[in-house]
Formats: sequence, structure tokens, C-alpha cells
Amino acid sequence: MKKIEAIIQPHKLDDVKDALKAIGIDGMTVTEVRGHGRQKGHKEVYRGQEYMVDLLPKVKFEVIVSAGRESEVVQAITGAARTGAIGDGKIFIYDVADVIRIRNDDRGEMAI
Amino acid sequence: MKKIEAIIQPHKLDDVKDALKAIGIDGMTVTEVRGHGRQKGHKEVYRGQEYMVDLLPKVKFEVIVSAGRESEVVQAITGAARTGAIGDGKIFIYDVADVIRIRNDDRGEMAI
Amino acid sequence: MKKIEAIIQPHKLDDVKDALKAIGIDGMTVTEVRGHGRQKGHKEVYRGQEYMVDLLPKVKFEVIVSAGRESEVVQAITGAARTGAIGDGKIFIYDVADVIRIRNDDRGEMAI
Amino acid sequence: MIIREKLMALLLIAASSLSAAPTPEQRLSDLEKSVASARLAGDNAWMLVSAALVLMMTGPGLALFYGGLVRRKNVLSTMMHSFILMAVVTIIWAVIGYSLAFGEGNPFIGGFQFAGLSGVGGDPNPDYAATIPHQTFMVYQLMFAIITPALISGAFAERMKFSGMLLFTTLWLLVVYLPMAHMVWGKGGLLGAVTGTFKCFDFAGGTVVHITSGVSALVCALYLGKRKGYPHEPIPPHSVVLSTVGACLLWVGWFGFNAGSALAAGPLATSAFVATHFGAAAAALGWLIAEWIVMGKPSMLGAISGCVAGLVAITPASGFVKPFPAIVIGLAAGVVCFLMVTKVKQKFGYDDSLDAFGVHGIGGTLGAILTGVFATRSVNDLWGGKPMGLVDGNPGQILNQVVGVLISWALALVGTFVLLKICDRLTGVRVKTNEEIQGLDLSMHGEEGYHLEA
Amino acid sequence: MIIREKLMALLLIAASSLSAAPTPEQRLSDLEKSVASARLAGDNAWMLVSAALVLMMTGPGLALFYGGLVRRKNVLSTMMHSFILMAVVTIIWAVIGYSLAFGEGNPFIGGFQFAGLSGVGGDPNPDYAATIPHQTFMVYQLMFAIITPALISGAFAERMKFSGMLLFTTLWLLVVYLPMAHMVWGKGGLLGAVTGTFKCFDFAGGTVVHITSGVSALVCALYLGKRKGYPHEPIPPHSVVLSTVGACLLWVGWFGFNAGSALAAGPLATSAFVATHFGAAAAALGWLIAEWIVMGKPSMLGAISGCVAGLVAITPASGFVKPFPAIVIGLAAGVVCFLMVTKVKQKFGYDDSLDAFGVHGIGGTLGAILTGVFATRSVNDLWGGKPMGLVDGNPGQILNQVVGVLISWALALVGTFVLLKICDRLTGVRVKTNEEIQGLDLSMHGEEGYHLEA
Amino acid sequence: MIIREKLMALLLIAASSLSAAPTPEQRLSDLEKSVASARLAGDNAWMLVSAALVLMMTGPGLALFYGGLVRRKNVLSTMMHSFILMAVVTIIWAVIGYSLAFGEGNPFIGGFQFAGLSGVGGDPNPDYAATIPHQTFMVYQLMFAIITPALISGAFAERMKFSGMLLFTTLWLLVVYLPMAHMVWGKGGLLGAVTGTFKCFDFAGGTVVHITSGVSALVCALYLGKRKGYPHEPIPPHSVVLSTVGACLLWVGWFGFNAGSALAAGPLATSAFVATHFGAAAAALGWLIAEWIVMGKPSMLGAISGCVAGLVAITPASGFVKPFPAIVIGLAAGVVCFLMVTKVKQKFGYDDSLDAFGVHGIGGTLGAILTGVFATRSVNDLWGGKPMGLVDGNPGQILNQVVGVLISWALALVGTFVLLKICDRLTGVRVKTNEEIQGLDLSMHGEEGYHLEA
Ligand SMILES: Nc1ncnc2c1ncn2[C@@H]1O[C@H](COP(=O)(O)OP(=O)(O)O)[C@@H](O)[C@H]1O
Ligand SMILES: Nc1ncnc2c1ncn2[C@@H]1O[C@H](COP(=O)(O)OP(=O)(O)O)[C@@H](O)[C@H]1O
Ligand SMILES: Nc1ncnc2c1ncn2[C@@H]1O[C@H](COP(=O)(O)OP(=O)(O)O)[C@@H](O)[C@H]1O
Repeated sequence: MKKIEAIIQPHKLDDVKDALKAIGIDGMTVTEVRGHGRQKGHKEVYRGQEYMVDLLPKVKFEVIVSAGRESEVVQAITGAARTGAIGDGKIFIYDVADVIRIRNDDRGEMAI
Repeated sequence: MKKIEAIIQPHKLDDVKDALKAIGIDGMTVTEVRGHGRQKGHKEVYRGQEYMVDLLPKVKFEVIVSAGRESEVVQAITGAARTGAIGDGKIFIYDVADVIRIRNDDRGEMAI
Repeated sequence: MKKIEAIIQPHKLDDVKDALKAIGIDGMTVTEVRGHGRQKGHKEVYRGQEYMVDLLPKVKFEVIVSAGRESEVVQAITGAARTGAIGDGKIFIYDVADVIRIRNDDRGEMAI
Repeated sequence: MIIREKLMALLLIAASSLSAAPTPEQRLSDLEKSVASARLAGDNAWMLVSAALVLMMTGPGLALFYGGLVRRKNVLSTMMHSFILMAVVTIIWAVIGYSLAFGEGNPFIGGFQFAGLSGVGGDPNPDYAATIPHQTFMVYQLMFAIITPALISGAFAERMKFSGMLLFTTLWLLVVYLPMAHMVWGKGGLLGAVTGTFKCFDFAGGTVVHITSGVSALVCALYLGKRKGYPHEPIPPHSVVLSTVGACLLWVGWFGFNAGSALAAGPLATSAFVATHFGAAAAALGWLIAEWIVMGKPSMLGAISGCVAGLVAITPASGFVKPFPAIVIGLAAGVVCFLMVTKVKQKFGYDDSLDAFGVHGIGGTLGAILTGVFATRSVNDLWGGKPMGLVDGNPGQILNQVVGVLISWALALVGTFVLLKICDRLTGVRVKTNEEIQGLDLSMHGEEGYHLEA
Repeated sequence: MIIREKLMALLLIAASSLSAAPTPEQRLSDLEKSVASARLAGDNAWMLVSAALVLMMTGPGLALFYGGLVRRKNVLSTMMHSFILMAVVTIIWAVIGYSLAFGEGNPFIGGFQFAGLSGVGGDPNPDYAATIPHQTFMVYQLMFAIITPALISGAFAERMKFSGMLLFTTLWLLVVYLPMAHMVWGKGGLLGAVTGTFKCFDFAGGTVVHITSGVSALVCALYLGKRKGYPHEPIPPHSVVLSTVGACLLWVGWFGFNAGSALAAGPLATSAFVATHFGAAAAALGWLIAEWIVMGKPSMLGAISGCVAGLVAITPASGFVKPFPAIVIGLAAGVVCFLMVTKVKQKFGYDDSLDAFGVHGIGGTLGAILTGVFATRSVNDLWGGKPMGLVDGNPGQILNQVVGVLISWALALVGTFVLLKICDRLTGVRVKTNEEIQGLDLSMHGEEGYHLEA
Repeated sequence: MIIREKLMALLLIAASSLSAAPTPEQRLSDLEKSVASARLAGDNAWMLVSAALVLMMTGPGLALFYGGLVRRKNVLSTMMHSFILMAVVTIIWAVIGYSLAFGEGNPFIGGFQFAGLSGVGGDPNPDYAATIPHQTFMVYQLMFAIITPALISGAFAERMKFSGMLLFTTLWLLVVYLPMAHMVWGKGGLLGAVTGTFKCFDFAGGTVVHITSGVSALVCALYLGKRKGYPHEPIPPHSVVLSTVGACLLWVGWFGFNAGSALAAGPLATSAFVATHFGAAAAALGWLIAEWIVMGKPSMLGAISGCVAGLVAITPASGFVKPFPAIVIGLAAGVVCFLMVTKVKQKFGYDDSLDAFGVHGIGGTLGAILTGVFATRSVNDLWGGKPMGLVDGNPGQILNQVVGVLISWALALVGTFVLLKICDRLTGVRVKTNEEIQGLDLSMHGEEGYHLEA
């Protein structure tokens, strides 16, 4: 099983969620994060005190899927999140050792 | 070493935390997340504009433990977080390559 | 590739960010979390109702790097985040199976 | 609108030019009329402002104070308790409420004389206030009827069903508030300060407003039972910031409540204003210092709770006491309510969510009795020179005050219990467990207080 | 400052001791003067407070009400719309605005008589208000001129360019507001209630304030187009809590708006105060109940939207109707505006972000017409005993009201459209897509509403 | 309470019916009394409202303005600075403060005549205000004594120890505020506008309130040193939204501050009201435009900072200048304070956390001097027809103003430094580093401003 972790632009949240649902992925966890990358930050000024905000609001999706669906999910996400501009974000993939459904102790693929 | 990542109902936060402490697990990190799964969302209406909220508030626990304690921790969490209803959440388990304690550069199991 | 996940004191955020930038690490994701460890929490009292807050505000850094840069990054973080007091935090290291840049489908090390 | 004034001005000019020279008699009687209008303008200006201030106490004042003290998931439902009463009580008041409180009836309840506000117009009603329009008096008193049931909501916050809350507060107004208001303030009322059988001093509502609401709050807390998780799980206020803003607005609005109860803008209003301010200040310090000593740290929540406790306790006394006694009353209220809320409540273990009983019930009772101690004819000579309170040489007044206190306690205890029973039958009063877990904002109102995602 | 009063007091003492015994004639004429000052003090006290209350409606009232309804990333830009108009309109008003509205001119616009506030001093101007300083009248009316364009901002929130907004509202004040104010309230105005060609009743601004702003809001919404994502993406209010606070402050401030429009602190002010309060209460209930029935749950946002709709609708009527008709007007406004905002808007699909048209345009129109139905000489005998509204026996008044409504609609529609075209050329009116995505707080103002990280 | 009015009414009725026909002489002297009461009602209505408005400036006004500007972890401790002074100063004022400021003493400080408020009752004190109860004057002035030390807290926010803050502000009130108030406003004061040795114009507190607090703020900032992390780490306001609400409430409340300083509801109050409003508006624009030009974007924080700067600068001038000079003073204050806060402060590098010096110290100084330029007898003829300010033909007044400015600067500089030294010894004034990192809400008060977890 794989964990697909995608950092995307906040305004793409709904699009990515819908794209995942469209390919039958129902389980997902979303976190508000802040990210730094190639995208330039912005300047904020308070009473003349300027400062660069270089940690920008991003949204992190975490989706655990069976290994076989990995590429399909990656495509759904990139398709929905891409604008072609710097700051679109990244996807990181990890191995998952096990999954347990709390409600009924289902294990492994069954629990996804 | 293993990372045990549990997504649970927010109102179970204290119960799970206490269950972990009860079995001697002191290190844990908690994040507010939003999740989508089998649990149905709710409807919110603002001036007649309805919309479905299908990302529900959840709490994510992350606990890194030595491999040997994995099943004990899983049991503590499921025991405390289970209500038997859809939405109880899931536990994901990952391998951890290394751990470092920032304070004193302790490494590996010693650092947990 | 490796994921380096550091839980640090919130007031060290800027120092750690700068330390990473100083060694040429530009990609990083930051999340507000709460943590429990050896550090004692604090007491809050509302109208005589005391309670112990034992989940303290922490900041989580996630940095994905090529395996070769692991120790350099760990050193940068510990260097910047250490105060020597309990509560300084921990670093967890995981293997990363793959990385994709959403903007242009770059894969693997290239995408970092 | 402006045209009307213009016409009047023209008439005035015309009058003064045409009628070559009015006789002195004419001028005298014109003057007598215009001085009455001038007096009315001054007093009415103050009373309209006071009415607005008392409305501001409920919304946004109390809505913020209580709204900040609950958890994020219940903030709107809590603010709704205050807000919707601004609407509901108004309609009841217009139809029948004002008449039952201030119409002539028996010593316990008013009659139907003013039902549908008939006879309540622009001319003063000298039974109540000779220098302001009767309508001003009516709308000013309405604002009191709004805030009183809203105060109770502090006891049932975070767990009362919205339909049950609407039914309960409507009935409560009719069964508890209106009789109590009539007894104390209505023409021929049992507890009237001048003509009552038991001459009870309650300048601005220690018994009518605070004891009735505070004691009813206790009954609600006991009847509804504890919130899920109380007291072993922490239920901290989601925003002491909002509560602080609310407390400040309550403090400011309370000038309308107490000094407005002089029903005119003369020296008595000023005296009540000063007593109110001094009482609030002393109580904020009293609570803070007690907390500092007992709990180790002085908190913002303590300071604002103290100021509210002081405002409650000074309410019945405000138009009867001098500045330094006001400080004493405030100090006492701050310390006593602190002990009540932090020690006594913990001991008995009932869940008065936002301490409506601890602050309003106890503070109101304390204030009502201390009014009997400190009331003095040198501030407000109601009895034509006869001594009024204990310090004035009339220890017996304390008994009168106790009678007022007992009647309001009894009415509130019995009335509230019976009404809750009825509402429980008709609509239910407590939400279901899963609704409580989800939060009342979503389960009752289908909305959330905050959407803070970027 | 205090020294002056001291001097006066000394003079008075001196006068009374030196001039051994003033003649009765002397005393009579002294009295006539001092009773006029006393009257002025009472009325002026009320009008200064009213002016302050109306300013409070814009800031923080409307700023909070609107600010809470937008997304977090646009909260400051939305509050700025209200706040900056407190500054901009003030300067325009001083230089030329007051004169164009209230100077003597033709039936459509005032002259330059009061330009630069010349001739606007401490003495009353009996054309408008005989018992308050002319300056008080001027500054009170200024507060109306501030809030009116601020109301429009509800339609263009979250997407209008700041420079475009400044230019547009400045021109709009000159081209739409000032003529309309002159027609209805100015000396010799076309729609004046007493001397106008079409005698239209608008006590506190149903046409002048709410129709002009509401209808202009519709034009803005159509001209600017929808916000990115609307309506398929949810755009929930970021804080109904803030909006609730704002609505409460609007309610309280509206007493200054409506009861202040009596321009004196007499019984008419009280009557308008009562009508205002009753209208707001009934409308909050009307909307809430309609929503409960139609949508299944009664919401806080519904209750506060209703109260604002009621306040809008009662505005033109407040100084002409009795309490129960005020309740009827409020109820009607609550239900109609609810349907407008939830059903009609959805059907047509325009994006009136915060429903400035649905509430102010529709509520204002409804109120203006119902004023013709319920106005009665027994409240405000403008026409020397002649019947006024339909219920008073003058059905024809409804036609007059319709004329007022049509003129204000026409002026707002045409004026706003032309001005938007011009501004679009000169500064642009809509932000760029990436600026809209980033949020106007950052893109227009370089700052954020909240930094909540620990 | 209502009973009393009733009795009076009965007496009146009785009087008019029994005493068949009062003589004209009788009627005249009755009229003279009742016209005085009527006048008092009007003026007292306004002054009680003004007192309430000035209290509202501190809480919630200033508490929100400052509370929004600090980091989330210090929001309560910052609001506490304002709130607790509402309590502490009140008690000091009652015991001795009022007497030391307004009792008769020497040119520098008042005597003990009014200690414990003895002799401060319902009758007017014509030394200060002949048409309002002495108690009204006392409580109105108290509100000024509350806000002044609260303003200083902007300089030591986020790092001052609570016990040290309490001790310091108590001493500061005694040593700096009371003497300054006496010199400028007290009977026989050195700087009194009419009878002083140096006849300084300060209508509502440019020197007494703003210079003393602003300059003391600078001393505090320097003495306490910078906050940890300042200036290299960003310390953005945690909620410009709250600060905006606070600024609006300050604006509204300032009408009570300035127009209330007329101590009556006549044309002078109106004139001060207008000047205040115009000054605030012009300064908001001044700062905004300067910021737009210099920094590239106009910000909400800029607009609200500007309005406060304008309100500060117009304070001493408000009862002496015409509307357009008020605009000039506002514009100047907006631009000068902007430069002060963004450029000069950066240059010198001291950490005046919330710019109490930059806004109140500089704005107050500017306003005090410009008052000497623009004061005119046509607004407030203090000197019986003699020219007052530069534009009035009395250039020498600027010197008088400079003397007032220098004395207040000197007193504030020396007094504050000495008191800080003392407090540092007795309680300590700065929190420990780990307390500062944790945030003062937790370390000083054991509570948090927000618990926003679901
Ligand atoms: N190496 C990395 N480790 C962790 N997070 C990263 C890394 N690189 C990028 N990110 C995350 O992805 C976001 C987008 O990266 P960025 O470089 O701005 O976009 P793009 O790759 O489209 O140019 C960042 O804000 C950050 O949150
Ligand atoms: N495949 C998945 N990937 C990531 N998160 C998941 C996944 N499945 C479930 N979750 C998380 O677990 C939560 C509970 O899942 P849900 O299906 O509602 O509960 P249950 O498994 O008890 O029926 C979700 O809200 C989501 O946060
Ligand atoms: N085993 C663990 N699993 C997950 N998070 C941990 C673990 N141990 C520590 N943490 C995180 O690291 C933070 C610091 O740990 P703590 O024990 O207080 O510090 P230190 O290691 O410096 O003594 C904790 O608050 C928690 O967020």
C-alpha cells in the first residue's frame, strides 16, 4: 500500500477532492500547511515594518491507496491541481506498512 | 521503529491521549486535519446557498515507537477511539528510518 | 530520497527556516501541531476550573531531500532548533518512494 | 421630517410678528408649556439613549460575553439565545407583556389596560414618569424584559434545544418575569418601595432581573444535567477576547440600565451612574485579588467576571447609595461571587455552564440585601425624610429586602421547574448526544461560527 | 473649556446680585431666552448622540456585518470599504456635498450657498430644525451620506479594485446621492413631503438611502460579474460571529438613524424609536420562521439578515406609523427579503455578494410603498389634519410613494451604470484574477486580517 | 424608582389644583427654577452619555485597538492593561485623585478639599460647570484619568510584568497625571486658559492626556528595551480586524471626549464634535495617501492609525477651531505621524511596540502647537473678545502653547523615568525571557485568548 501526499495550492482543494472522488477514491485527509519552494512569497507591511512572507498557505492531501492505484491517483491529482505556474506543488509517495480500520479492526487493503 | 498515524474523531482526543499515556507512551504529536471517508458530511446553508461539507474535522495522532510496541499502541488507540459508528477513523503504519533527539543528538530507539 | 520531519519549538521556526535556506534547501512544508513529550505542560484556570494543557504548540517541518543530504539537513535543523532544554523536539526520518512535481511531471530527485 | 420643524419655526415667527404684543399672562403660560417641553427633551434624550444602551447590553454585549465563554462549536447557538430574545420578547411585550407588568391590576400582576399598547402614547404617564413620553417608558422597560431571560441562557448554553428554548423563555416571561416586575415596579405592586405591603428597594432590578434569572438558571442547570464531558474534560472558553469585549459593553450599557432607572436626567441619574461605575470597578478588583491570592494568578476572565458581579450587585442599590458604600458592595460581590463560582459550584458539582446563577443569583441576592443596609434618604428621599436603610437608622428595612428576595427566589424556583417540565413534554429541552457532540451551531442552526481556512 | 462655564456662572451670580431686582419684563424675556437654550440643550444632546450612533452604524457596525460575511482573505478590504468612506465622504461633504443636498437650488439639486460650510454655524437653521445648531443638522446628515455608499459595497465585495472603488463612490455621491437627498429632504425639493410637487413620505431614507444604494448594488453586481468560483464553489462567511456583532450594532445605531430623524428629542423621536425596534424584531422573526419552514433550520445568519431587512423597510415609515403597523412592515420585509435572497437571486444567478440589493433595494422599496399604506396624522401631522396614508383615508398617497420609488430606481440605475463605465476607463473596477485568488487584503492592501499562528 | 416620579407628579397636580391661582411672581420664580432643571436635564443627558462614551474608548475601544496589534499570545495581557485601569484608577480617583486634580490648591497640584469625594454632590460646582451636577463633572473627568495611563501601555505591551504595570500606573497617575490635569484644568492652575500664568489652550487634553502618555511611552520603551526578536523577526498584528473595530469605537467615543469637554450640550459641543470628526477623517486620508505613495499600498492599519493620530491632534484644538482648520490639523497629523512611525522610529530603533509615542506623543505635540495657530474667538470667546490664536491675530499664543508642551514633556520624561526606576526595584518591570516566549497571557494570567480547536 502507498501513501500519496500532495501539497497543492489552497484554491485547488475542491478540484482535487472532486477529481479523487471521480476515480472512486473516497478516503482522504486534508491539512492546512504552509510551504516554501520556488514560488516567491509576498511582502506585508505593518506600520512601515516590511516583512517577506515566504511560507505561503498550501493544502496537503494524504491518500492511502493500494499500490496498484498509485499512478491513477497521481494523475488525478496532477490533472486537477496543475496551473502550469510555479507553486503548483509536489507529490510525495511513501510505503505503508499496514492499515487498520478503527471501527472494526479491518486490516491491510481491506481497511483502505 | 514504526510511525503509527491515527485519524480519529475530535471528541476522542482526550481519551486516546489518556490511553496512550496509560501504557507508558509519552511522545505524541497531534494535528487538526479534515477528513473524507465513508462518513456522510453535513449540509450548511448561508442565505439559501446550500453546500455539503464533506471534509469533516478530525484529529491526527502521530506516535513513533519501537517496532515491538506497535500492536500494543494500536490496541490502545482502537480501544479508546472506537464508537462502532462510521467515521471512527483509521490507523496507518509506516517504517521509520531514524530518530534524532534535537536536544542532545540521541539517535534511534534511544531517542524515542 | 528521504523525508526529514522535525518537530520543534514554535519560536524556533524562523531560525530553522533560515538555517535550511542557508544550506540551499528551498523546499519545505510547515504545519502547526501540538505535541506531548517529556516537557511538562502548563496549567490554565478558567473560573476556578483548572486544567493541565499537556499538548503544547509545536511546529512540524517536513523536508524531502535526496538521501545524500540527510545528515547535512539534520545538522542544520538541530543546530538552529537546539536550546538544550527539554521540549526542543525530535527529528524523524522516513524513506520516500517517489516524488512528482505537479507543474511539469518531473519525477524523483529531479522533482525535489 | 425636516419640513415639520420648519413649519413650527414659521409658526413661531408668525406668532411673534403678527400678535403684536402678547400679554404677560400669555407669555407666562406659553413659557410654562415650553419649559415642560424643554424638560421633556432633556429627560427623553437621556431615556432614549438609556433604552438603546440596555438593548446594546443584550446584543452585542451579552451575546459576546456568553458567546466567548462557550466552545467554538456552540458560539452561534449561544449568541442566538440573546439575539432571538430581542425579537421574541418585543412582540410579546407589545401584545400583552407591558400591560401585565405595568397595567393597573392586583398586587401580583397587572391588568389588560395597556394590552396592544392601547393608551400608551406620546404623553407622559405620571404614574411612572412625569417628564418623558409614556411610550419611552414602555420601550425602556421592554429592554429589561429582553435581557432578563437572556441572562438565564448562561446556564443552559451548549445543550438546550432551540425550540425548547423559545418555548421556555416565552412562558418564563409570562409566568415569572411579568409578575415579579409588577410586584416591584407596577402601580399597586406588593413590593412597591412607596406604596407596597412590603416596601422593598430595588432601583433597577436586583430582584426583578438578577435574582429571577439567576435562580432560574440554577434550576435549568440542575434539570438539564451536565454537558457531556463536564467536569472531567476541559471546556475552556473559545475566546476570552470576545468575552472581554462583551463585558466592556455590558459595563457601558449598564449606565443606561441603572442611571436610566432614574427615568430622568437629573442628579439622581448621575448618582446612580457613579454608584454603578464604582461598584463595577471595586468588584473587578475584588475578584482579581481574591483569584490572585487563591489561584496564584490574576486572570482576564476573573477581572471581567468580577465587574459583571459588581454590576449585578449594585443594580438594586444604585439609586439609593452613596459612592463609598457602592465600592463596599462591589468589593463584597467580587469576592463572594468568586468563591461561589470557583469553590461552591465545584463542591456541589452542578453544571451552570457560564455561571448565571453564581453571578446573577448570588450577586443579585447580595445586592438586594446590602441595599437594605446602605440605602439613604440623602441620595433618594423616597419616604419624605424618613430613614431608609440600616445606615440611615432603619434596620427593619433589611427584613423588607429579605421578603423581596424570598419572593423572587420562590417564584423563580417553582415557576422555572414547572415550565421546564411542560416544555420537556411539548418540545423537549435537551439536544441529543450526537447533536451535542457535533455542536449546536451545526445541529440546531446548520451553520458554523468561523470558516478560517485560507 | 471649563473656564468658560465658570465665567458664565460668575456672570449669572453677578447679574442676580448686582441688578438689585430685575423687572418682571426683564425676567420674562430672560426666561424666554433661557428656555430656548434649555430646549436646545435637550434636543442637541439627542442629535449629537444620534449623529454618533449613525457613524457607529458604518464603523464598526457595517464594517463588521459585511466583514464577517466575506472570506478571510478579503476581510480587511471589505471593512476598508466602510471605513474609508467615513473619511472621504466627510471631506466632500464639507467642501460641496452639504450645499448641493441642503442648499436652496432647484427641485433637483441644491445650490452653492453652503459651499465650504459657509453660513453653517451654531444658530439653528429653521428651514430644517429650529431647536438645534445648524452645524448639528449638517454633521448629522453627513453620517447618512457616509453610510449610503458603504451599503453598496456589499455588492462588489471580494472583487473591486480599491482605486476604482474610491473613484466610483466619490462620483456616485455627487451624481446619485446628493440629488436624491435634495429632492426628498432639501428646501424646495421635488419630492418634499410638504411642499414638493410629488409629496413623498420618507422619514429617514427609504428612497434616499436604501433604494439608491440597493439598486446601485444590483448594477454593480451585474457590471462587475461574478466572483471566481461563484456559485459552484462554496463561499461561506468567514465569521458569522463578527456579522452578528455588526448586526446588533446596526440595530442599536439605527435608533439614531430613525429616531434621530425627528431632529428633536420629543414624542415623535420616541414614536420612531418604537417603530424601528418593533420593525426590526418582527423582521428577524419573519425571516427566521420562513427559513425554518423552507430550509429546515433557523439560522443566526437568517435572524440577523432579517433584522437588517426590517430596519431598512421601517426606515421611511418610522416617523409616520404606529407600533403595530411597524410590526406588519417588519414581518413583510423579513419574509419578502428572505425569498428574494434565497430564491429569486439563485434563479437569476447574479452575484450580489452580500445581498445589498436583496436587502436594501427590495426592503427599501417595500418600506417606501408600505409607508404610503400606514402613514397616519395621529403619529405625525404633517399636513395640518389632512389624512396621510391609505389607512388614514388617503389611498392616493401610494401613488406619490411610487413616484418617489421610481425616481430613485431610475436615478440609481442610470447613474451607477454610467459611472461604472467611466471608472472602468479611468482606473479599472475589477481586480485581476490572481489578485482575486490571493485575496484583496494582500493584493490591494499588503496585509492580512489575522495572524493566528502561535 | 418610578414611584418617586409619581409622587412628584402628584405633588405637581396637587399644587396646581389646590393653590387656586398662584401669583405671577410665584409663577415666575417657579419657572426660573424649572427652566434651570430643564437646562440641567439637557446638559446632564449629554454629559452622562459623554462619560459613557469615554469609558467605551478604553474598554472595549483601546483594549481592541491595542489587543489586535499584538501577537496572539499576548492579546489578553494587552487588553488587561486597559481593563484593569478602569478599575484601579476609579478607586484612586474616589479616594484622592479627583481632589488632587480639581480641588483648590496651588498652581501645580490641587488640595484635599474633595478627598473621599466630600462636597461632590448633585448640585453644580460653578467653578467648573454651572449646569450639570458636580458628580457628573467628577465622573466625566475620571474617564479621562482612566484612558491616559492605558494609552501608555502601547509602549510596554508584550513584555511588562503585571505587578510592575499596576504599581507603575498607580504612581504615574499620582505623580504625572494629576499635577498636569490640575495645572491645565484645575482652579488656579498654572496653565489655565483664562486665569493661568501661562494661558495655554487645551480643550480636551492634548497636553494633559496625549503628551503625558505619549512621552511617558517613549521612556517606557527605552527603559524596558526591545521585545525579544525585534526588529529582525516579524511581529505582525494578530488581528487587524480587532484593531479596526477598536479604532472605530475610539472615533465614536472621541465625540464624548472632545464634544463632551464643552461640559454642556450647546453649540460649542456641536462645534467640537464637527472639528473632531473632520480631523479624524482628514488624518485617515493623510496617512493613507502618504503610505500609498511611500510604501506602494494603502493599508487598513494605515487608515486606522491615521484616524487615531488625527483624533489625538484635534483634541486640544477641538473647542477652539473652525471646521476647515480642523481638516488642516488632521491632514498634518496623518502625514507627520506616518513619517514618525515608519521612518523616524526605524532610524532610532527603539521598540515602541504599538506606537504610543509616535501617535500620541507626536500627534499631541503637533495638535497643541497648531491650536495656538488656529484658535479663534469666533468659535469660543474665552477672552471676552480679545484675539486668541495666530489666525485670530495673536501670534504670541504659540509661545504659550509651547510652554504647555514643554512642561508636559518635562514632567512626563522625568516622572516616568524615576517611577520606572522605583518599580524596577520594588516589583520588577520586565518579564523573564521564557515568560516572554511563552506569551504573557499564559505566564502572567494563566489563560489563553483563543481556543479554536474544533
Ligand atoms: N523538498 C520539499 N520538501 C517538502 N516540501 C516541499 C519540497 N518542495 C516543495 N515542497 C512543497 O511544495 C510547495 C510547492 O513548491 P514550489 O517549489 O513552490 O512549487 P513548484 O514545484 O510548482 O515550483 C512548497 O510550498 C512546499 O510546501
Ligand atoms: N484511504 C485513506 N487515505 C487517507 N485518509 C483516510 C483514508 N480513509 C480514511 N481516511 C481518514 O479517516 C477518516 C475516517 O474514515 P471513514 O471512512 O469516515 O471512517 P470509517 O473507516 O470508520 O468508516 C476520514 O475522515 C479520513 O480522514
Ligand atoms: N515518540 C514520539 N512520537 C511522536 N512525536 C513525538 C515523540 N516524541 C516526541 N515527540 C514530539 O516532539 C516534541 C518534543 O518532545 P519532548 O520529549 O518534549 O522534547 P525532548 O525530546 O527535547 O525532551 C513533543 O512535543 C512531540 O510533539
